Amino acid sequence: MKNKLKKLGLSWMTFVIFAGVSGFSAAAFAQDEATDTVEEVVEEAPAAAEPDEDFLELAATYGVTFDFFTISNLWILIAAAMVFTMHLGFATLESGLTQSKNTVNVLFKNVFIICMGILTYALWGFNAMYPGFEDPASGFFAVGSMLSTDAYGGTDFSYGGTGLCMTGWTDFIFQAMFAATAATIVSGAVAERVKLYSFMIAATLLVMFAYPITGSWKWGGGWLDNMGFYDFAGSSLVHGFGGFAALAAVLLLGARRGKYVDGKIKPIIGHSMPLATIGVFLLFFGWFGFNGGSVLSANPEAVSFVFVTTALAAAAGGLASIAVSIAILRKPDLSMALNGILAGLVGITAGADSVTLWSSVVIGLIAGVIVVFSILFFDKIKIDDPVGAISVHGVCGIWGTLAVGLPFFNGGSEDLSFVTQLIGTVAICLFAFVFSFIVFAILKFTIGIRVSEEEEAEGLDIGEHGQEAYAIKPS
Amino acid sequence: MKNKLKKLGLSWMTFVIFAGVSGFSAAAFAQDEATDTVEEVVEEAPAAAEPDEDFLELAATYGVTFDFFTISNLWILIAAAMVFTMHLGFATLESGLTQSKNTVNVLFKNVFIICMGILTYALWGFNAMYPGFEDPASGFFAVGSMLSTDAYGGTDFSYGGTGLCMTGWTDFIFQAMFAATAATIVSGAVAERVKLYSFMIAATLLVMFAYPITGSWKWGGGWLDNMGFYDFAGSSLVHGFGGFAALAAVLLLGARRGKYVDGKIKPIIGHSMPLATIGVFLLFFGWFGFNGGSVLSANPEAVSFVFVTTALAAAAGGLASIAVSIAILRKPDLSMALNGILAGLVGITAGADSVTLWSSVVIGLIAGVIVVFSILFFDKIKIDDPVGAISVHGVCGIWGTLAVGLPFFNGGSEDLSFVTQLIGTVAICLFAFVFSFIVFAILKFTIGIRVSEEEEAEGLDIGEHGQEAYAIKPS
Amino acid sequence: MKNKLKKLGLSWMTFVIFAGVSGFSAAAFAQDEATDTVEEVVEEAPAAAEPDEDFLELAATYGVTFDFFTISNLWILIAAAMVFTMHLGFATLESGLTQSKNTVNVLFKNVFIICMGILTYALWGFNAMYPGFEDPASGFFAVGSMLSTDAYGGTDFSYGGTGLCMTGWTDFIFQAMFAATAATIVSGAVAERVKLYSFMIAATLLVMFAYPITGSWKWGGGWLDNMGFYDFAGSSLVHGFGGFAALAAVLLLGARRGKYVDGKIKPIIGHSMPLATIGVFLLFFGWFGFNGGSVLSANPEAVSFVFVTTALAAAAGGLASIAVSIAILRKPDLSMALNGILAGLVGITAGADSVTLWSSVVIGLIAGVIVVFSILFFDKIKIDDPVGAISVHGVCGIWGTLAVGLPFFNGGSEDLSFVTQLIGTVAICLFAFVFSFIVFAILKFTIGIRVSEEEEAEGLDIGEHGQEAYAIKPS
Amino acid sequence: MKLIKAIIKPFKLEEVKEALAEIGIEGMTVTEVKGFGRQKGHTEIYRGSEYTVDFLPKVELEVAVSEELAQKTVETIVKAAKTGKIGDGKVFVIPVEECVRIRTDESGEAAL
Amino acid sequence: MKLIKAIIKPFKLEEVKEALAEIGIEGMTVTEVKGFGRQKGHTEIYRGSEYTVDFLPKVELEVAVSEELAQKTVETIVKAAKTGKIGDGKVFVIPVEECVRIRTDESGEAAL
Amino acid sequence: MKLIKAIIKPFKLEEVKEALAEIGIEGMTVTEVKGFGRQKGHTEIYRGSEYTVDFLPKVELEVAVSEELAQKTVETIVKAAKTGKIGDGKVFVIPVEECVRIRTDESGEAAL
Ligand SMILES: Nc1ncnc2c1ncn2[C@@H]1O[C@H](COP(=O)(O)OP(=O)(O)O)[C@@H](O)[C@H]1O
Ligand SMILES: Nc1ncnc2c1ncn2[C@@H]1O[C@H](COP(=O)(O)OP(=O)(O)O)[C@@H](O)[C@H]1O
Ligand SMILES: Nc1ncnc2c1ncn2[C@@H]1O[C@H](COP(=O)(O)OP(=O)(O)O)[C@@H](O)[C@H]1O
Repeated sequence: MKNKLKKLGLSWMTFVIFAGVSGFSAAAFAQDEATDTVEEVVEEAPAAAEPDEDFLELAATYGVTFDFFTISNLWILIAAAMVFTMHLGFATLESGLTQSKNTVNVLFKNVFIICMGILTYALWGFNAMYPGFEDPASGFFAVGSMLSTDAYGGTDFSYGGTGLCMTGWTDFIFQAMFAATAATIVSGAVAERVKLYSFMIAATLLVMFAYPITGSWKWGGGWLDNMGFYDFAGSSLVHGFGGFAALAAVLLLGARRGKYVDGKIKPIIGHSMPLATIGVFLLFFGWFGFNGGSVLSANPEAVSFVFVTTALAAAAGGLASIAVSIAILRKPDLSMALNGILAGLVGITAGADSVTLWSSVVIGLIAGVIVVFSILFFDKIKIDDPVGAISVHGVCGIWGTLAVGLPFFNGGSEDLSFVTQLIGTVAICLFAFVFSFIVFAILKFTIGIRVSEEEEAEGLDIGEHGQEAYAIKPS
Repeated sequence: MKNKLKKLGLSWMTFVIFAGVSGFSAAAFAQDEATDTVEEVVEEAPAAAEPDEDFLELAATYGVTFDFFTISNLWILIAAAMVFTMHLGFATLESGLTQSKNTVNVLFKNVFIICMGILTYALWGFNAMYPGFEDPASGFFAVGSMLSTDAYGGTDFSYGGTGLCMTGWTDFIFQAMFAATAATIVSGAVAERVKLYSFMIAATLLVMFAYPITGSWKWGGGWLDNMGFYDFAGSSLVHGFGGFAALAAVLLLGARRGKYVDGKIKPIIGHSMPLATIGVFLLFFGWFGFNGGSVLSANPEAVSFVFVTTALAAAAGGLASIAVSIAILRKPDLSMALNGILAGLVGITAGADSVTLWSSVVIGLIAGVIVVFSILFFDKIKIDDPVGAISVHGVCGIWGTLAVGLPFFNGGSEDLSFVTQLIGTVAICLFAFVFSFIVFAILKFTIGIRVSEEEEAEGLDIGEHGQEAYAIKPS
Repeated sequence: MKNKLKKLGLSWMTFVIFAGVSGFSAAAFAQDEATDTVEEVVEEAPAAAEPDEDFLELAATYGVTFDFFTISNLWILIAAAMVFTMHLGFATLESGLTQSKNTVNVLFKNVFIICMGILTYALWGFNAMYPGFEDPASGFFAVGSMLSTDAYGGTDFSYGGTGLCMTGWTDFIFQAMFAATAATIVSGAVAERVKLYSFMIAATLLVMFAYPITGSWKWGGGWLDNMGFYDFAGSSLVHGFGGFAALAAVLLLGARRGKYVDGKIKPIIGHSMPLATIGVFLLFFGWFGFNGGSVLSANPEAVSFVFVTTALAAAAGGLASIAVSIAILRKPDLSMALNGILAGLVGITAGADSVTLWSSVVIGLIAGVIVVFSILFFDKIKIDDPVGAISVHGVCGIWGTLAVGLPFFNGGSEDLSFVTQLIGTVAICLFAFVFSFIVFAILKFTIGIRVSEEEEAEGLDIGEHGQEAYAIKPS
Repeated sequence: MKLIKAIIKPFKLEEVKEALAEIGIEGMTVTEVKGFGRQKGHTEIYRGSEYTVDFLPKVELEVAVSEELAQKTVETIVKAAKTGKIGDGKVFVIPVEECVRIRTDESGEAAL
Repeated sequence: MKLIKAIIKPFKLEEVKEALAEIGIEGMTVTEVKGFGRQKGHTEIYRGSEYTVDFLPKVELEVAVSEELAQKTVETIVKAAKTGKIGDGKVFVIPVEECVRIRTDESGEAAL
Repeated sequence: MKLIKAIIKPFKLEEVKEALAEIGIEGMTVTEVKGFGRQKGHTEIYRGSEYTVDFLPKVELEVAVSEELAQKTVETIVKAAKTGKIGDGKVFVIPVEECVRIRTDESGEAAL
């Protein structure tokens, strides 16, 4: 920091401006009038700290909004760290709901995804997703490129302004944490049978190229944004995208052996409910950052409202799934309760800031009902999704996006239209589906996407990694 | 946000006021004097960002305290998310300290509690707990009601002011995260034998009705508050409440079969120490939000002091329990160390902001000693509490509340009185006990509160949920 | 708070100063000119909240930097809580990578370390580490002492100023969370064979006395700082220190029985990959607080840049280790991927704020490669480190510290010199090694540092604690 | 010598162990197993699909005893493990030709 | 009576169970075991060191049957568990001298 | 044929396995079990209440061998598993009437 200060040639004048900005000169007037008493007070109170140079420089840069900018920037960074914990949530949820012989494989994929996601987003995705389309109306695809800075630490301070309220670095890291989510969703749906390297290739292509494209349509100011499509934190852009990319993969991959035998569904039971539960609680926690951070500032009203709608929808989703599982499955099913919470969270993501208070509850309740029936439905048509990712993210992602367009939920806002919402969510999910289908199809006919029957039977942990998750080799 | 801005008819005048508030006009004076040099500087430094409309509106609303309000509001929201993780902490701690055949049941109860807690608190509890008693001296019970807003996003901005420093949404979500805790504490104590549906009913009544009542006595400005009772973050109001509600339930429920046989105590060993340890670390983490957030602003001195006392008491509690377990149990007992940390945390909760620095250590040490003897004591009198919830939350909750009233700890503050503390903690714990006793008694004589002997033997996972926590059905 | 306010005799004059500071008087001018319109606006917008007395006092104390101070202080507190979660990360990582018969022991050590670390740091370490050396050039060892305050809540508000931007409490708690890390690193390396009480003694001496000494050399303004040595968040001061203290312990302790038999390496496989993975994700999460908090303010550019370099290095480290494990070990090894992420994190810690953007990726990549070869190397020379702590923290700690001195990475900064970096890292690691060697040697020849052959065979859980981690006593 | 192999309900283990101790048997080996038998047909649901939980947790006890004690041992186990409900389990008696105590090399009944 | 002890690949359990059900066998006890046999030599690497994963997960089935059914049971298991690949496992037939159903005290073949 | 059933201390497994390999035995099945025997009486404390940890972790080895090898196998196991301390375990020899290799349908000693 020291060097930079010198380079900037911070002069006394900056101080004067700053002092003015913050009312120091005004304070001086006041002091003229009441010097004695002031000194009295100062004796008792600790001395007001001298502002240091770094601070002055920063404040001078941002002007009057400096503190608000700083708070907002900090919040988005913390939100990014919270979204990061969602990757641990996915890792534990997915490994909990699958068999112990595939646990290393599930964990490995999640570890890979977050590492790959951050790097490819820096190399290409971020700049592809926020391109600043010249003509938004025709903004379909942007070319990505590496993050760049002229010099050490350099990112344009004016990057955010008070509208965005964060530095470029903050914007990048927050968005990067989202980026890998799409691949993680796919990971769960294809678990227990997908070839590791094929998955790694497909996941990379999805995160690096496909996700930024649909992202740019809305968040990059592209054609959907131009059209009035609304998706606050990504019911469609993140979850619908992931869910439908997963659906394409599962269609090409087929069900796990032994899941559908002689026309009957034979459940393959997850090996650890504590792991699955840890996963969902962490996802719930991270979602406060996911939705709360998507406010893109620390605006007190907006952030707190988003926290409330997020929590209410999640709670409602959980309760609805519990109720439905008791009603139609005759037993309170923990795994359904967990999926219900996630359904509520996915459902509220599109409108967490714009639906009315109690709408968030209704959206969550409906999502919690939908998800149970959706899981039953996909199982009935023999689409094998070990963790329910297609239902939770795909189906409830669409539900959430559409709900924002319904006057009942959005309080009759004139800016939101059901038709536009429908166009947007269909476009995004379709693109994800087609892209994923093409990628997995190419992989299927080249290096293959499914492990051998034998490997599937013995488990991917030994097959792909030569490692067991729970070594019991006594020693 | 756009809509609202328009509705508010933000005029140029607001800008002027705002500019004044923040000293823009003063800055202008300064500029007159030194225009040239200023321009020089500006060339080098990035241009000061233009404040956008949203920001101006917000700042105009809050006036000079806008940034402090924003920081404080953000902190309480983050604290709420941290308190949320405590529910995961409870879920893992409780399932770790119980048998694997009841794990799904323990996890399910915790998932249910957080969902139910948030919703019922929105429906009734929050407004019952913060009623604004007309006559505090007679404030005993307030009527709850649904959270409400006139329109989208509407909560009165002036809700918090600089005293409370948060929006109504923030206040709600922070308090909602606390609310469910009482039920979670009960959950641990009644584990491995309580009927699921009976527990769900009792937990709902506790969280929805009972907890807000005692809460309002102090935090809602009721009779205890009026009397000078002090309970910073809830040693009594949250933990004592939960612990004594648990005691009533356990008395009616009886011990687990096989725990006390022929007058001898036969420990039923928890099935996973890693889960229990994860639980306690998460609770410790969440407690920084629990206590730190209870400052209700980002006041640097108060929040940082609370962090320090919280951490010191927890550490002291852990070390004390380790020492006691080595001394009297002859072995360093991990589960006692874990309980010791929690004991320290519960103990410091009432006075985290008001005891002296080293008092926090002493309070923690004593809590860590108390908890071991309390656990031994309850076992001796055959009150079977699988996770030690009554000792940790009930007994140490009382200890913490009383400690605040001792001059030795509070530095001789004139505002705090031991007798008042005693009255308060007894009133709260007694109310919780009686309410819980009545509810569980009614349930006992209607639908029953205990699973059949057979189900208890086979495990509640299969009995209540038809699900195993660790499926090993090989496939 | 009320009492204090009275004591401070907050007078009207304070208000005037404050008003001036914040430009209230300037606002008054503006109002004169446009009173009518203002009233109009005020009717529509909610009334600007009245600043309360607490706020005024605080603002008067800090002057113009109050809000920035508050944000920064809050950030460091949150960062401290995030660093706290790293202890859970270590606990789960270490227990996951060791055998189930030693799990209680591993967990217990981690629980003990955090409790002991916080308390000893309050008793001695903090004041020893930040001594304010009179003559920095000769600042080698400082005498510690208890944290102290004159009265309740008292810590000098001017403690931080805008340079440090936090209260003394905040400084303490943030540093305290770091302090225990050194011992935790040792814990992993000596796992599965070290005598519990000997470890507890050694860990206490390391954390209480040794760590603050090397810490003071740089962060306390001692001779290394004076020399221009740079270690942003502790690649050497925390990780190198821990890694080399671990090396000394392992040398004296010897390998686990059965690890090296007849000149061949027989891996002893960790018992739970999910636990290990949870550990690494939590460490990654906590590292955002570790590095991000080390900015010691909420400076938007610096904190966000540090988040980005931290994440990029971790991701690069993970991918590099995956690539290397595929290349030379023929299989994608999950445990190596996990170590790779940690290697990247340790590597970037010294220069997270001062290397160039893409340097962070290169530093992470190289760390991810180094760590695999280092683990192989230590195994080859029969230095048995169950979790790879020496390689991850020791070797990559040195790498990270040196990297900061290379012009290629630091963008040619004139303030950073490779030779100084080398001197610093060697001095720190050597001191840690020698101190640890002496302590463990004394223990070895007195009470012994290694459990009996029999106990090692049966497991330390039963031997040291009389407790099993996974009780399966059916009941 | 005989090896008595008993499959019992897990929560009965403690009682059986104590009953055996009373007749002087102090050694046994216990395995957690899954049992499949008449006690089945309880259909459960996992994520919406029905399945039969047919592998129920049981405990398998192996006790090696002398010829004379065999009958008594079987009776003791049966008595202690009985709940009268389906799924109580079975006891099998298997011939053992030789037995060695590893620690002492003792063999035959002395090794039990 | 015989105790048929079969060590099979875990994923074959369901098929074997169903095949046994078809020949009227409805009781069995299952244990998760680790098998060591010809199917080995697949060297793995843990943190850089080679080792042989020689203990592979297997499932051990214990089925007590009457003399008459023994042969048929063995054949049924062999048929259902076969993949033809190394590591398919073994079936052992062990004499059982007595059998008691704990619930009813029935003994002999009636207890099966 | 005989089935050699040995209950040993877990950390001895590797040595026993290697000793068996040396005498040409390459197949065995291993189960994690809990043993109860003379090696008991070590009272532990859980949350303040005393209890006897009487079920200690052991490993059960099942090795099917030909008549001739039986004696040798027992001796080898006993030798390799011995620590001389209490709790070393037992070896039982149980008659096996038939043995089939699932993969090949081979039976008798050829199947071992
Ligand atoms: N033929 C058999 N061979 C081996 N084990 C059996 C057999 N039949 C039953 N078992 C074991 O005995 C347990 C109880 O048997 P089950 O038929 O359910 O009830 P019951 O013992 O009351 O007849 C089963 O779970 C299984 O472990
Ligand atoms: N002699 C033996 N005694 C006991 N179990 C054996 C024996 N030989 C093999 N097994 C068990 O059978 C399983 C399969 O044997 P293996 O030799 O690998 O292949 P295959 O059955 O095709 O000959 C082993 O994993 C082991 O559990
Ligand atoms: N009668 C028995 N039947 C079956 N297993 C036994 C018997 N006696 C001992 N065992 C097994 O052998 C193990 C060791 O026996 P123990 O009596 O503790 O020591 P030792 O082998 O030195 O006599 C026990 O833990 C148990 O698993």
